[in-house]
This record gives sequence, structure tokens and C-alpha cells, in this order.
Amino acid sequence: MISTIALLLCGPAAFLATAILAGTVGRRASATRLVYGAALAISIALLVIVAGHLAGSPGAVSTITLPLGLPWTGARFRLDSLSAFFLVVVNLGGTVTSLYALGYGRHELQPHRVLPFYPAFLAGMNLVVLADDAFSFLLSWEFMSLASWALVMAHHRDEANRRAGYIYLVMASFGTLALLLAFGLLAGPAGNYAFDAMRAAEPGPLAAGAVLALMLLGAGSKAGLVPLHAWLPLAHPAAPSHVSALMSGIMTKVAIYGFIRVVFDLLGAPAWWSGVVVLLIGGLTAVLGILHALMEKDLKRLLAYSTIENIGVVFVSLGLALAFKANAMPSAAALAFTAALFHVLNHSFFKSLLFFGAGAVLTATGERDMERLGGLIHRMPLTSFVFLVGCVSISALPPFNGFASEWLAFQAILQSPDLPQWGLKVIVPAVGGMLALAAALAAACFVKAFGITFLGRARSTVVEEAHEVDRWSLAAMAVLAVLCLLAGILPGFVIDSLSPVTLTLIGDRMPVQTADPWLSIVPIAESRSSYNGLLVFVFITISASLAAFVIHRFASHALRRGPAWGCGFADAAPAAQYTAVSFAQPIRRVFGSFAFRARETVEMPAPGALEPARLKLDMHDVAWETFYQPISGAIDYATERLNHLQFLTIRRYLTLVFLYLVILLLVLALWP
Amino acid sequence: MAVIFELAVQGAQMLLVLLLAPLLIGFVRKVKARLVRRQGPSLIQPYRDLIRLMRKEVVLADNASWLFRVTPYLIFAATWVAAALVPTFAAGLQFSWTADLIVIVALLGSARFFQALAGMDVGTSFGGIGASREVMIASLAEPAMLLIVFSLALVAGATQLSTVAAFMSSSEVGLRVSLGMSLIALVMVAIAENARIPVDNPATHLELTMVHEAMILEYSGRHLAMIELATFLKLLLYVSLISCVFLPWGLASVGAGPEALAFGAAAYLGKLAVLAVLLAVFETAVAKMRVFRVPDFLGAALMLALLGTLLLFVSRSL
Amino acid sequence: MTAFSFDAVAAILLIPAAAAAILAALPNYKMTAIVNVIASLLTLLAALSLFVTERPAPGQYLIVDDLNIVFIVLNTFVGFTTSVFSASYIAHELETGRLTAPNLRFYHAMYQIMMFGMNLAFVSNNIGLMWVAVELATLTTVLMVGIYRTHEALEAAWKYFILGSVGIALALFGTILVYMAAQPVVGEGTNAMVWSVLIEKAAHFDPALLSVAFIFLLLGYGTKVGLAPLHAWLPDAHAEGPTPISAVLSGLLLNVALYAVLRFKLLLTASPEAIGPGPLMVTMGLTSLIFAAFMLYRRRDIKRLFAYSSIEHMGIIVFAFGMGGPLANFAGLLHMVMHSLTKSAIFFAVGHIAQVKGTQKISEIRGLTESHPGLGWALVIGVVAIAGLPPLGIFMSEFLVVSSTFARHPWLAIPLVFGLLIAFGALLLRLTGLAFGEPRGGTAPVEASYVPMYSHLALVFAAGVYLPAPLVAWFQHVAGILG
Amino acid sequence: MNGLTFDIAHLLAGSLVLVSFMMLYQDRLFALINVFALHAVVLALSVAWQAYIQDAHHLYITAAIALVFKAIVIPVGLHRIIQRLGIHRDIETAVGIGPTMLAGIGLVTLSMVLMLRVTPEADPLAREDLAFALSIILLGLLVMVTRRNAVSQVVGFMSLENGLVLAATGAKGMPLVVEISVAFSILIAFIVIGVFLFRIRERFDSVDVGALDDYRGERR
Repeated sequence: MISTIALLLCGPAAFLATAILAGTVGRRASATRLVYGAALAISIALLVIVAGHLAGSPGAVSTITLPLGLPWTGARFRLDSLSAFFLVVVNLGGTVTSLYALGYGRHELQPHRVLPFYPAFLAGMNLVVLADDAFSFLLSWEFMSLASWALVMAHHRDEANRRAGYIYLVMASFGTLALLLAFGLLAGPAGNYAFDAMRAAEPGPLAAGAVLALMLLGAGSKAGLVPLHAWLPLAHPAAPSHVSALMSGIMTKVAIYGFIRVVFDLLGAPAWWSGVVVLLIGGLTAVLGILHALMEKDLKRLLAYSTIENIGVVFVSLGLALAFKANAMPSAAALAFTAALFHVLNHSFFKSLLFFGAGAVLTATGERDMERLGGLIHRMPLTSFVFLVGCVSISALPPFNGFASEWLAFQAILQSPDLPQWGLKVIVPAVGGMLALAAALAAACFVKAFGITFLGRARSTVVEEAHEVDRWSLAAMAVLAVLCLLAGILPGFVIDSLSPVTLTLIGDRMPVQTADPWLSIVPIAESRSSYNGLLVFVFITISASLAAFVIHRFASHALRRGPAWGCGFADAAPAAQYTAVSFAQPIRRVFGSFAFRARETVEMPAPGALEPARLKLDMHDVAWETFYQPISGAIDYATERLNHLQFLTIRRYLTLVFLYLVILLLVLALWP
Repeated sequence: MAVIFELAVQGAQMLLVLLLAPLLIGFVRKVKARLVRRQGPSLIQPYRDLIRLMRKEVVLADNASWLFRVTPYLIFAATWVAAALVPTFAAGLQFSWTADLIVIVALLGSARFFQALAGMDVGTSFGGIGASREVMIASLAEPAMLLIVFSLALVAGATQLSTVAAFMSSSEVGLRVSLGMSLIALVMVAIAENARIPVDNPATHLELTMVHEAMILEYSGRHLAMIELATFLKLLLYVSLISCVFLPWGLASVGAGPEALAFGAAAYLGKLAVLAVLLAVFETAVAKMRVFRVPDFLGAALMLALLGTLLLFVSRSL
Repeated sequence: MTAFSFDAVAAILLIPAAAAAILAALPNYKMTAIVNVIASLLTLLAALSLFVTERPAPGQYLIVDDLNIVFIVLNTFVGFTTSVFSASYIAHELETGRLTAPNLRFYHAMYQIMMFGMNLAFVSNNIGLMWVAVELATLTTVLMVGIYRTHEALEAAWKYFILGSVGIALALFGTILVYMAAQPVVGEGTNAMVWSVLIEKAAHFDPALLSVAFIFLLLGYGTKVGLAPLHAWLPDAHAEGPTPISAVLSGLLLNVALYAVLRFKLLLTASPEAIGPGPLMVTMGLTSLIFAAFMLYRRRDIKRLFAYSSIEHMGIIVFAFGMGGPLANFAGLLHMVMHSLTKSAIFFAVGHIAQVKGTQKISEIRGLTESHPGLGWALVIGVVAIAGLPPLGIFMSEFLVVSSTFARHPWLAIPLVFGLLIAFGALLLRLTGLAFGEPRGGTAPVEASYVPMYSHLALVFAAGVYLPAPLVAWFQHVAGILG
Repeated sequence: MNGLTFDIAHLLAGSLVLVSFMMLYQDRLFALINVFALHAVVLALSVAWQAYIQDAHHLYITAAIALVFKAIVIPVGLHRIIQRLGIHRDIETAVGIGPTMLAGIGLVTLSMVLMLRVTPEADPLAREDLAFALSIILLGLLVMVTRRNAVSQVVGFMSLENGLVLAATGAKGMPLVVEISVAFSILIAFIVIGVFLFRIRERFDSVDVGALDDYRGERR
């Protein structure tokens, strides 16, 4: 009987084989279908295996050690409830993305620059989730970054993409080094890099703090925590859209997996202040991320920034879980942790969906700039519908899935008064406010995203010849839309299937949900709070159709088409519509001053002068200017100074040698 | 048998809110007119308007999409469900646990979401201006609302409205500063959410000042009727929310008999009347503020709510 | 049996020497190239036979032990692949007329003499002999660096020559001092220079003399290793010489000098009161690493760029050996092997690139992956490997170095990581320019044999994922020897 | 051994250091070369003396090489080069004579200190010789780095190498000494020929290494 884990490892192997195959036949016309078909099959197979495992014995652990990697540790792999959950996330994403790519991939101009790396990327993500020792973990982790970097560089003729790829890989290896240091601490001088050895070891408070900080640097930079997020909005949009979906929807989750694995699993009992740190960073990330997204007019960059926001939301829940866990409040911790994982799942759904939509728009119009889009709802009705579903879900509106997880997060926040520490008491509600603010801003942001892109009148001619995308892409998007709805109206099942994870990592679980009447979810007690997405959905449908029925039964059916009311001006040009920038203006007025140091100045011409008045707007990316520019400046300065050493005369080089010799001799002479 | 009765009560409440909403509006308008010594329209004028709108034909802008036509029903449905879930005359109804206060707020949020989208659908600048301002207001109002929910939940230990109401009507509440703060905050949020003076003027069609009206400028006929009705329901929702949380007296408890329900209904009507009068007086007293003063207004609400919550945390820990 | 095994050692030395003589005589360059390859191959086989045959007892002049087998096999292997590469490379040089047939005869003869010198340095059990061998190798490379007779080449060779000679002198003085330290204990005569004898008696040597000796040796051989601030010759020599020589310099000559330093480090560690070699080596290693990392940014010449990266990696290796301990030593050995393979592969690629593009200026080379996919991707893989990314070998060694250092001396790991990151940024920046973007520069087709570079890269990849158990055991044993 | 032999060896070695000092303050090329010739002669004497007291006859070869090659051939060759290439005859110094002298004194003391830490058990003659040799080497390096002019740098290097030979011969029974000294003579020949054969004259205006350095492979 071959063990589950061995079965699972065949998946990445198959992916890699596909990658090699793609490397050889990548230039053939048939390669696209071949590769994506294979990826699809493998992902589904993996899903089935994991599903079987979960159905059979969700809590069971199965490990394997291959004679690869670090000689005396070997490459260890392990399947437990946590990795099972993330395997589901990864391979669901892989499945739908491959499905989408079956259609989308055909528009790729240089498929041989995408095909080999796509399966490799999937393999990397699967391996990260399965790895059970520091070396294999980091190897898979960096392999994942490398493959995605190659995908970002797929359209390498574009200067911006090259820059994006550069910043991405540098940040990635920065993160890897941070993780490396963290593992070095966990492994100790003896250097036993196996995870179970780390689990057994109890690091001191100082070491634990250092590990947490390093994990926030390492996993955080991959997940896109502020201020380490700078690469994300550059790199994610630069890749082909289905890869953007993978990077934004799935890879960030793998980063979160790394954080959870180390902080909740390997590190042992947390200190209460670790919760504070994570909470604050999470809240900050959520608000800043969504504000950036609101200011964007490039559709894919907007989505990337909103990824940052969602990562922030997840980290807020994780911070809560840490705080509760540290204060021995397992049930509350389980609630917060469940909220985090649930949101991870949801975000992987709707963010992939939205990126697919953006990709569809990109193929149909060749545009990512919203200012040149508009009115696509007429040209691409199906795409616009599924995209709308994505927008509603990500805006945390009932009855869709985004709301369910955020609702759980709020419920977890409401548990905070029982926390003993003052710091937490004061911070948690503030963070709750930030979370609510982020949610509201997210709604605003996606009103803008959908409204400017799909509604209104066409802002440029590219829209005119736009047409609906192929069936594969539509199918993938439809699947995701359905998943968004299902997870929204039947959250109980998701929550229950998450219970093994919370049991292993927190030691407690949320009460069984699916047993409740009418399938409503009750975090603690029905008298406290409850939510029934299914009934809400049913009620809305019923009352809407009821209203429609009554109207069409009794009211007039008369309908006349006419020009829109232009306040007396006969049809204003489409340019007169609100643009993405102008839509964001009120919010920029409110938040921009501190978030972006945004300043609007109006240049009024002199009375009688003919030139128009101009509104000048200058905004700053604060994180970039505070952290990245100084560093690059410092490096530049140092290189400039040191570079002179390349241009000395032989005599001066000899002088260097001579001085070095004399110094060493002096040291020796003064040696005790 | 009991279930049937429960369902009946639930249905009754749904119908009640649907029927009362226009009346409340009519009442407010009447009082406002009286305050400025006008005769004012009759109390049932809103019903007449709705029926008239129903009869009229719909004039649809050329490039209005399917979304534009579906939205009114969605808005109406979402608002109606939300309004039906707020205890009016009786707490703990059959479906009251379907949604707690957070869900109700979120339902209103989705109604607003679609309304803003519909505003942008036709592609005139009014729709855009309305939508952008609406989301700006919402982005401040919703956090404030949620913080209010927090402080209520902290007092009552629940976000379930029935529980909150029951707790508030019980004796151990007493007077709390933080509750006062959240009340004020809630009122401010309600004003903003319902596009009342001073945040927005429901009566004007002057482009520069209007927010809500700008979004629905393109609507006509039965669509407009739906949206109007939804607006009425929203006002009713907030009024009954305030009443059931802050003046929960007379609220029929779970599984109460018919006479208790009747008393509750009477009490509810009384509260509505009082609050409507207060609203009218307030609206007549103050003037509309510039759009970019609204953030300060709502920011104040937000701060109040946060302060209330923090105070609660502190008092809890003492 | 013993006889045969001694033959193996002799063969390692004699084949190159004989080949050199033949090559000097042969007129036809095609033939010389072939003979060169064959000779290198034979040497490699002889070196491999060292595994199967039992080893000779350390004599007065020659020794074979686990430590130098690593170096010998690596040396002969890279020497062989480089000769294959140089065959195709040189042919092109001849076509373009940068070299003439007589040059080539000289070149090949020198190549074999150099191989002879390096092998001798490895197998020599006599510190004096070792010194002679290292200098022989150095001087031959000097002559080959200057072979193009251009301003740059002559100047580079001249610089290399002068600085090298000073290094030679210092190393010799160190050697003399070691003899002086040993002489009272071991007694006069050759025995006092036989390493295997010295290491046994080292505990009784005069510590002060040993310390002074080590400083001179460190500087003398360190000049060859290319440690900052003794590195000045290295970039120009790499940049201006023929590319096969750059490959050999980076891949092999640096190792020869490193090997010498290691031998003497062992001597020092054997004598307790003498100055500890560890701190010195760690300091030099870190300096070289960080210095080279910063220097990488402003490079305009592609070969000079990778020359500086060699300095960086030598810094890492010396750092690792300076740290000591089983993990760090293992990592150091692994890193050295991986660096030799990777860096020579990179230089193979760079050589062909410079030929097809007709320039070494980084700014004039763009979009290689598009114009010459074979070369371009080889370069990408090579740079990714040299930058220490998985799944390639250097990642494993860097993983071990960094994590073990951080566990033992955190404050040392910080500058190490800093240097690695800086260097990574620079390499990636240049790679992005070279391999991607709108193709620029010549589009001449490649008539190169990809075999050498891809075989190297394949080995590096394999090592990154899987190290065979016997190899591991052997390296661990050597790491144990290195203490 | 008796005191006399020791004193003579000591004297010779010491005078070698003295001659190195003389090199430090030469400011004319020819004078420098002549001083170097003297240096070589003294070296030859001391090597010969070592050969005598250790009765190691092979050392006489070394002495002979030093005498013939370093004291005669090389200086003559350098004279030739200077005339051929028409180098102006005075030396440009990077550091003034005074500081150079001070530095020299510092170096000598440094080497003394270092060598006196060596345990007395070691052969006293060897110790003294080493101390002198070390200081000669350091002084040679000092000449190399303080002189701008290639010929004088070559001279500095050769004096350094003399120090090495001194040390080597001072080490009792050290093998390979002759070979090493031969190897070094060849090396030096290489350098001298290099200066000459690089036809530096044709490429650059002076033999000044600085001029040779002005091309750096990658111009800024």
C-alpha cells in the first residue's frame, strides 16, 4: 500500500516532467494545449488524492524521507491537516488556472517562454506545502520564486517588466535569506534541519522574537506585507494574466502557509506581544493596500494592490489567533484562525476570478488601462457577469464568500475584551476599525473597477471591436464564480472541514456548524451572533423575484429608449464620463493627504488668458520613498566610492599589499 | 402550530415594514412642512407617488445595460430583507437569527454597491459624481457603524439584535457614557446613510449638491418606484434600529402572546412618531453642508464610536 | 599494485609534461588542439584511477591523501572540459585572426605546462616543491594572459606579473620561515620541508615563527587566491586573456593557491600557541565578499564582471574554512567544487557570447535568450547558480554556511548575508540586461560545442538536488581533516 | 661555532640592511643601480661565508650567481635600457626621502620585535639572519612602493629578493636553495626583459608604470 504522501509527491514530479517536455517542444503549436492539459490533469489528480485523504482521515499524518537534498537530513515531506488544506488551495487554483489557460494561453505570442515554467511553478508551490525540513522547504520556496520570476520575464521586451522581474527576484532572495536565518536559529548549532526536531526544540524568548521578526520579513515579503510589498504590484501584473492569478491568488497563500507553519507549528507557545505586532502590521497592510488600489487606473495593478489588502486581513486574523493562543483562549483562537484560513480560501477564489476577468479584458481589448475602457458589459456580457460576482465577493457583501470570512474575523475581534493585556485591549478594536475601513474601501474600489471598466460608454475605439472570450476561459471563471457563491451560502461546511487544522495547531475547534438548523453558522452561541448565508440568499432571491412578479403583474410594461439626460447638453462625449482618477478623487481628498502625501494644485490662468486652468496632482509612494530609495542610493554611493579601486596604478596596488602586510605584522607583534 | 404562528408573526413584520415605510416618510415631510408653516402634502402622498410611478412608462437611456434594469429589484430586495430582520414590535422572531447586526449593515452595503454601479452604468457625469461621493461617504459611515456595533456587542455581549434589545430593556444596563456616544454616532451615521440634511438633500436636484439623487437620476417609472420604496425602507430600518436598541421598552419578547405583540406594535408606532418628529425638527434646524465637509462630520461619528468602544474596554477591565 | 598506483601519480605529472613537449613541436594547430584534448583526457583518467588504486605512502616529494584527491580530480576534470571548449574557441580566434598558428602552438604547450604545474602543486608533499609548482603555474598563465599582445592584454599581464612576483617572494619567505621553525625539531635537510612530517611535529614548532610564516604565506598565496586587497591582478587578467584561460584561472588556479593556504592552515591549527588562522581568514573572506559585491555594480566588461564574482566566491570559501567545524568545512569544500564547475561553465558561455556578439561590453549585449537561446539560457542558469539560487549546488553550500554561522556567531552571519544580497542584486541586474530585452549586437550563429558548459551545469544541478552518499562521506572525512 | 664566524656573518647581514637603507635615499637612477650592485656584492659575500661556515658547497653556486648575475649583468643591462629608452635620470618619488627613511627605521624595528619573540632555543645565527632578512624584504617593498619609476621598482624587487636569498642561505641545510635562487634570477630576468620587451617605449612615453597604467581596460 503506497502512502498518500508518496502518491502526492508524484504530482510535483509529473509537473516537472511536463516542464521538461515543454522545454523541448515549447515552440510547437500544439504545445499549449498539451502542457496546460497535462497541468490540469495533474492538478485534478492531486485534488482527488487530497480529497480522499481528507474524507478518510483528516487528522492523519503521513511522512516520507527521500535520499535527496541535504545529505544527513534527507528530503523529508509530510502531509498533515495544514498542508492538506493548503494543497487544496494550491491545486484548486492550479486546476482552474490550467482550465483558463487552455483558452487564454493561445493568445500568447512567445509560448516557449511561458510553457516550461508554468508547471515548474505549480510543482514548486506543491513542494513548499509538503516540505518537512528546512532545506527542502527553502529549496522549493526559492524554486517557486525562480519559476515565477521566469514567468514575469516572459514578456521581457518591455522595460517595465524587466524592472519588475529584477525587483521581484531581489526581494524574493532577501526573503529567502531571512527565512534561512530563521531556520538557522530554529535548527541551532547542531544543525538539525528537520521540522520535527525544530518542533521539539524550545527556543528562548529572544530567539523566538527574532524568528518571528525574520518570518515577518521572509514570508511577509513574499505575501506582500507593507512595507515589503513594493515588488508585488510590479511583478504580479507583469506576468501573463493566468500566471498573475496564480501569483496573486495562490503564491501569496503559500507564503502565508510558511508563516503559519513556522509561527504556529514550529515555534511553540507564542508571546502575547507577537499578536500585537502581527495585528498592527496586518491592519496597516489592509488599509494602505486598498487605498493604493483605489488610486490605481491599471486594472491588473489594482487587483495586485487589493491582494495586499486581503493579505492584511488574513494577517489580522492570524494576529488575533496568536493573541488568543498566547492567553490560553483556545476557542477564540480557533475562531480567529478559522477566519484566517477561510479568508485564504476565499481570496484564492475571487482573486483568481478577477485576474481571469482582467486577462479576458486584456485579450479582448489589449488594454489594462481603465481610462481607455468602459461599456464592455455590452460587448462581453458573460465575462462582465462573472467579474461582477468576483467584485461582490471581494467587497465582502452578503451572501457571497468574502463576507462570510470577514464576518468571522469580526466575531473573533468581538472576543477581545476577555484578553488580559492592556495593549491588546486598546489595539484590537482599533484594528477592527481599520478592518471595517478596509472593507468599505474595498467595496468602493471594486465599484470603481467594475464601473469604469465594464459600465458607462466606451472611452476608446479598442472597446468597439472587443468580443466575448473563448469557452475555456469562461468555464474557468464560471467555476470560480459558483465556488464564491457556494462558499458564501454554505460556510458551515468549509468551517467544519477546517476543524482538523485548528485542532492540530490551536488545540481547539469551532463548534460543529453543519448540525445547526437551516445550516446557519454560530461561532459561539446563537444568542450571541449567527449568520445564515443560505437564508439571506433565499430571502433576497424570493423578495426580488416577488417584487419583479408583482411589478410585471400589476404595473405598466411600457418601456422607451431615449438619450441619457445630459442636463441640457446634447450627448456629451464619452470623455465627459467620470474616469477612474476622478472617481477616486473624493476618497483621495479624505485619505490621500497622509497615505500618499497627495497634493492638488490648481493653476489658474490670468484673467483673460486663453489657456485652460490645470489641476495638478502629485502623489508619493511613501513606502518606496522611505525604504527603497535610500537603500539603493546608499548602494549607489558605495559603489561609486569603491569603484575607484579598479583604476589604481600598479604601485598603488603594491602599496595596498605592503600596508596590509605591515598591518598584519603589527597585529602579530602586538599579539599577547 | 407554534411554528406557523411564528412564521405568521415574521410575515406580519415584513408586511408591516413594507407598509409603514412610506407612511413614515409622509409623516416626516408633513411635520417638516408644518414647521415652516406650510400645509404640506397629505400623509399618504408617498403611496400615491409610488403608484403613479408604477403606472408610468420607463424611459431607459440608450446604452443602459441589463444591470441597470436588474438593480432596482436587487436594491429593494436587499433593503427589505434587512429591514425585516430588525425587530420592530417583537424580538426573537423566527428568522431573526438569520442575520445579526453586522449582516444587516452589510446587506445595506450591497444595496449601496449596486446602486453606485447603476449610477455609473449610463455613463453620464452625474452618475459618476453621485457614485463616487456615495462610496466616499459609505467608506466612512460603515466603519463608524461597525464600531457602534462593537460597543453594543461589548455591552450586550452579542451582535444579535434581539439579544441586544432584550439586554437593553433589562435593568442592569444603567446609564453609560459610551452608550450615549454610540447613540450620537448612530444618529449621525443614520443621517448620512439616509441622505438626509445636512449630509445630502433628498429634495434637491441641483447637481453640485446632490449625492443620492445623482445616482438615480436616470431612473424612471417602476424602476424609480422600487428605488424610492427601498429608500423609504432604509429610513424606517434605521429608525426602528435606534428605537429597538436605545428605547427597547414595550418590545414583545420571544414567544410572547398576541396581546403582548399588540402592545409592542403600539409602542413601536409611538416610537416611530417621536423619532420622526425629532428628525424633522433637526432637518429644519440645520443647513446642508458642503460635500467635503461630510468627511469631518462622519469622521466625528467614527471617533465617537471608537471612543465609546475604547471606554467600554477600559470600564470592562476595571 | 602499489607500483601501478604510483604510476597513476606519475602519469598525472608526466602526461602533461610530455604533451607540452609534443605540442611545442607540432606545427599544425588542429592537431595541437586535438592532442591537447587527448592529453587532458588521459590526465583525467589517470586522476580517476587514483580512486581505484591504493595510494602510495607519502614520499619525500609526493603525497596522495583524501584532501588533495578532491582537488586533483576537480582540476583534471575542468582542465579536460576546458581543453574541449578551447578547441572550438581557439579555432574561431584563428579565423578572426586574433591569434596566429605559432601563437597557438605556444598556447597549447603552455596549457599543458600549466596543468603540469597545478597537478604538481597538488601532489607535492614538499612545501618547497609546492611553492615551485604554484609559481610555475602562475608564470605560464601570465604568458597566456598576454598572448593577444594588445595594450590591455600586455598591461593586464604586466600587472599580474609584478603583483604575482611579489606574492611569490612573500610566499617563499613564509616557506623559509616554516623550514626554520621545523629545522630545530625535525633536523636539517629535506625532511624539514616534507608536509606529512611537519604536520606530525607541528605541535613542537616555534609558535612565533609559525605565526609570522603564516602571515607571509597567507599574503603570498592569498594574492593568487585573489583575496581583497590583494586581488588587483585578477579582474584584468580574466578580462584580457583568452577565455579558456579565464575559465582555468577562476576554476583552477585560485583553487591551487587555496589548497596551499589550507595546507598551512592545518599546520597552524596543529600548533596551539601560534596565532589562530581562523579569524584572519574570516576577516579576509568577509572583506573580499563585500568588496567584490560592491565592485560588481559598476562593471562594463562581461568577463571582468565574472572575475569579480570569483573574488566574491573565494571570499565565501575562505570565510567558510576560516569558520571551521564540520558543517562549515563541508560547505567550503562543496562551495569550492561547485564554484569551479559553475564559473568555468559561465566563462565558456561568455567566451562564445563575446565571439558571436563581437564585444565584451555589457552595454552592447542584449536579449541573448532571444538571439542565441542556447548561450543565453546557459548564461541564465549559470548566473542563477553562481548567485546561489536553488536547485543548484551553490545554494546548498551557502545554506550550510549561513545557517551554521548564524547559529554559532550571529554577528558574523549578518555581514555575510549582506554581502550575498548585494552581490545577488548586482549579478541579477547585469543578467537582466544581458539575457533579456530587445536583442542587440551581432547575430552571428554559434559554432560552439555546448557540451562542456551544459555538462558542468548538469553536474551542478545534480549536486544541488542529490549528493551521493560516498561523496558525502568522503567530503565529511576531508572536512574532519580540515578541523 | 666560535664567536668570530658568527660576528662576520652578523656583520655582513647587517651591512646588507645598511645598503638597503642607502637605496632608500638615492635620487638618481644610475646611483641607485650602483648601490644595488653593491647590495648584490655584499649578498654574495655573506652567502659565500654561510657556505663556508656550513661547509655547504652548493651555496657557493648561489654566491656566484649573486655576484655574476646580480652584481654585473643586471646593472649593466639596466644601464643599457636606460640609455636605449632615454629615461630621464632622476627618480620621481611618491613619498619624500625623509618620511621614507623614517618608515624604513620603523620597519626594521618591527622586524626586530617580531623576530625577538622567537624562542631563544632557535639557532641564534638564524634568528639574526631572519631579522635582517625580514627588514631587507620590507625595505625592498618600501622602495617599490615609494618609487614612481619602473627601473627603480625593479631594483626594489631585486633587493627584496636578495633578502630572501639571505634568509634561505641562513637556514641551515635548507634544500632547493640553489634552485630557488636560479629560479629567482630567471624571474628577475623576465621582469627586466619585460620592461624592455613590452616595447613600452613604443606604446607609452615613459617607462613610468603610472603611464602604463593609464589604460585601465575599462575607461571611465
